[in-house]
Amino acid sequence: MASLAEKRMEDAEDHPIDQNTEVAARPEELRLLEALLFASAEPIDQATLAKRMPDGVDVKAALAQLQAEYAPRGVNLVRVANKWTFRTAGDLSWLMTRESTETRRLSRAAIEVLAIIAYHQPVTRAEIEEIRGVITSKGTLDVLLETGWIRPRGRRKTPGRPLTFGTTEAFLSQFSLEALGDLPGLEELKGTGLLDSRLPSGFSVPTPSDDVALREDEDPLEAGDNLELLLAPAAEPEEGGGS
Amino acid sequence: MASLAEKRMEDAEDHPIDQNTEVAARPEELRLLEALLFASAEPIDQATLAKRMPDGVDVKAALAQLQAEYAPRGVNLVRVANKWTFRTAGDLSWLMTRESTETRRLSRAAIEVLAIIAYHQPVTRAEIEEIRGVITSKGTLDVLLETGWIRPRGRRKTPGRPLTFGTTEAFLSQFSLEALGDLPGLEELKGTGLLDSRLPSGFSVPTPSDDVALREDEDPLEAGDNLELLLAPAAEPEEGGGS
Amino acid sequence: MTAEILSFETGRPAEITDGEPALVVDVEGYEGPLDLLLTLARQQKVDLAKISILALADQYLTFIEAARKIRLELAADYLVMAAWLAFLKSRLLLPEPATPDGPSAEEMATALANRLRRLEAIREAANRLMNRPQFQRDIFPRGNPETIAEIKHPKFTATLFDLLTAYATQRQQRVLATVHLAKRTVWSLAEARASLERLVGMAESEEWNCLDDYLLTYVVDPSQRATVFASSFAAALELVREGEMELNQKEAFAPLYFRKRPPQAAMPAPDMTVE
Repeated sequence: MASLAEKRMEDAEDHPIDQNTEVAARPEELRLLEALLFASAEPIDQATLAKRMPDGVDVKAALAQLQAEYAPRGVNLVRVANKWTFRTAGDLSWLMTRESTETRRLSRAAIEVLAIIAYHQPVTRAEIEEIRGVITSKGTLDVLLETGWIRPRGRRKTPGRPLTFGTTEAFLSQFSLEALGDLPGLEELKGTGLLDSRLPSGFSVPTPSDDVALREDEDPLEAGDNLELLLAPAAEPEEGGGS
Repeated sequence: MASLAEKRMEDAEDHPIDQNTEVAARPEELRLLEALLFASAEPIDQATLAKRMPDGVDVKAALAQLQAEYAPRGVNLVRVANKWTFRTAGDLSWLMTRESTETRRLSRAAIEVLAIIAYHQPVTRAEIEEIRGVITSKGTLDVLLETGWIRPRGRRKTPGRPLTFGTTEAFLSQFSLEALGDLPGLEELKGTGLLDSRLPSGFSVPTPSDDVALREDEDPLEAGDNLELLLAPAAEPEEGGGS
Repeated sequence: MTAEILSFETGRPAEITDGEPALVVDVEGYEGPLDLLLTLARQQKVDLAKISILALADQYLTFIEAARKIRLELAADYLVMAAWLAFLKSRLLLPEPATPDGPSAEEMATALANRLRRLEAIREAANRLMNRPQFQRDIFPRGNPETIAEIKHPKFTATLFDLLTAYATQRQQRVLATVHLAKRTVWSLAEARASLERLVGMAESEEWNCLDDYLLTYVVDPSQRATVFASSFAAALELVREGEMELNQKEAFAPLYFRKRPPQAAMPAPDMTVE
């Protein structure tokens, strides 16, 4: 390969660089072709392009020249199924994605489930439903898992070996808690007026703990445990019929 | 003596045209910019482009270079309402007729009213009528509002609090204007003092402004303002019997 | 949508060679009196700044006369302008009064000329605007734009307050709902008294019976024990006061006995204290 300096010398000779003269040298049909191809909603075949060109234009040669011109650019002239179209260069596909963050509020149901998991962890889906008195949809758990604030901890050593859920460190950081024990207890909840002070004596609020160590009645998750599959059956209980 | 690298940089700036040989020298950001701008149907502003560029890229300079590169081509890089977009070259409209969508013929009255709004904005209906010497029919304003090229801006702080009208970004885009200051003949008009709606022409020559910020003599539109209702009464002046 | 270039000359009368507006009686073609005046002014073929307003007024009035001769409906605007021009004309022809009230005739004429100039200027501007290459008519955007894929990263928001409120509300609702459903049946004093009266009446003899035993036969649900006992005790005291029955108890917290009061005078059992 020629050195850069040599190459530039050649360039200077072959291609009088002055912009204006270069412009004049560029055949008009290239302008027409690029305008047509740019504005067209679909790729165009050579015959159709030829019909729109002035007489005597070698469309094939012009397309080849245009293709060569655009080859190093961010936009390339490509032939797709024998039709021509402009496309952004393949190596720039990373540029063609836009990453955005959208702020979403958790649904009421999701917040409730999250709160129950926080206070009652490790807790199974059935236990959550027992406390809430309603079925928990798969979507709600999915959203909570997506937040990264809850995680499946293990499996309860009971028939069916249901998953147990707990909160994560991300949960603590989201709610500015130093430790899970900072969640207010019964008396504090009453003190803030969130709980009615006339609740029956049997009412208790557990002292929450997110200790990573499994409880006695918990088994570890198995390597092959697939969350999608784990959550799915319970979401369509009518299908499962048992297990 | 400048180093080779420097020399190449200079060359690239001075002579951006020849693709085949200049490839190596063409800065990558030009590829990125043309890919982004080509891909998008909508104009993009410089700040948005800058966000997608690698750090340290002088987006403004790169855009200027790209604009110069494409100026002689069939597709030009243009700035419309302060946003950048590729569009087919204006002189090739003869070629593009087949791409043309439905063309709406604006009436002579509508064109006149549009021009008055563009050059005199913010302007009230009464002021438009003062210039034209005739009542503006509701239909004319309706048609213009439908184009999306004009909008009611606010209300003039005068008795009756009449609506003020101005042009929109779609107007700039429609007529390929970078900003309102690019209106054809604006300078000459200002020179004559004829832009002042008061007669005889005074000393102050107002400059049209589509700045969304209201002028001192404008009040904002109210939430309940219903355009239909606002336009209707004046549209049937024969009923009112007055003014 | 695009705007079509429409010539302002469209539908206008051809240039009049002799200054005689022989055919120019179609008012339909004009956008009002100012438009008509501007057309007439152009026939003077001079700069509008130097136009003879007097001549223009004459032209206008001639036109209006011609239109009236063929009984053309003229909008009021045209007639108002005619009247004003006639007035202006007379002012221009007469010598200026020494102390003019309002604007002088010259000023009025200049004002009219300026209005015409302004209308012409805006029309010229409109023409130039419309002659610009228009979007989607002359110049086009990318016909087949590529989608910029959007990767959304949801960021969830919830506050500790939301969390605690949800928890407290949820738990409380469930608990209060439970209490509500299991609402205890309370024995009223009347119920207790009626029961005791039946018991006393049923007792064949005047033997002492243990109140607790009787109560237990009534009380199926242990949770009702307290209310039954309390009400029965209160009712028993009432019956004793009324002299219907007697109670005795060996010591504090010992079983309580009752019997129907014998017909004769009170005969307290030995070693027993009536509560």
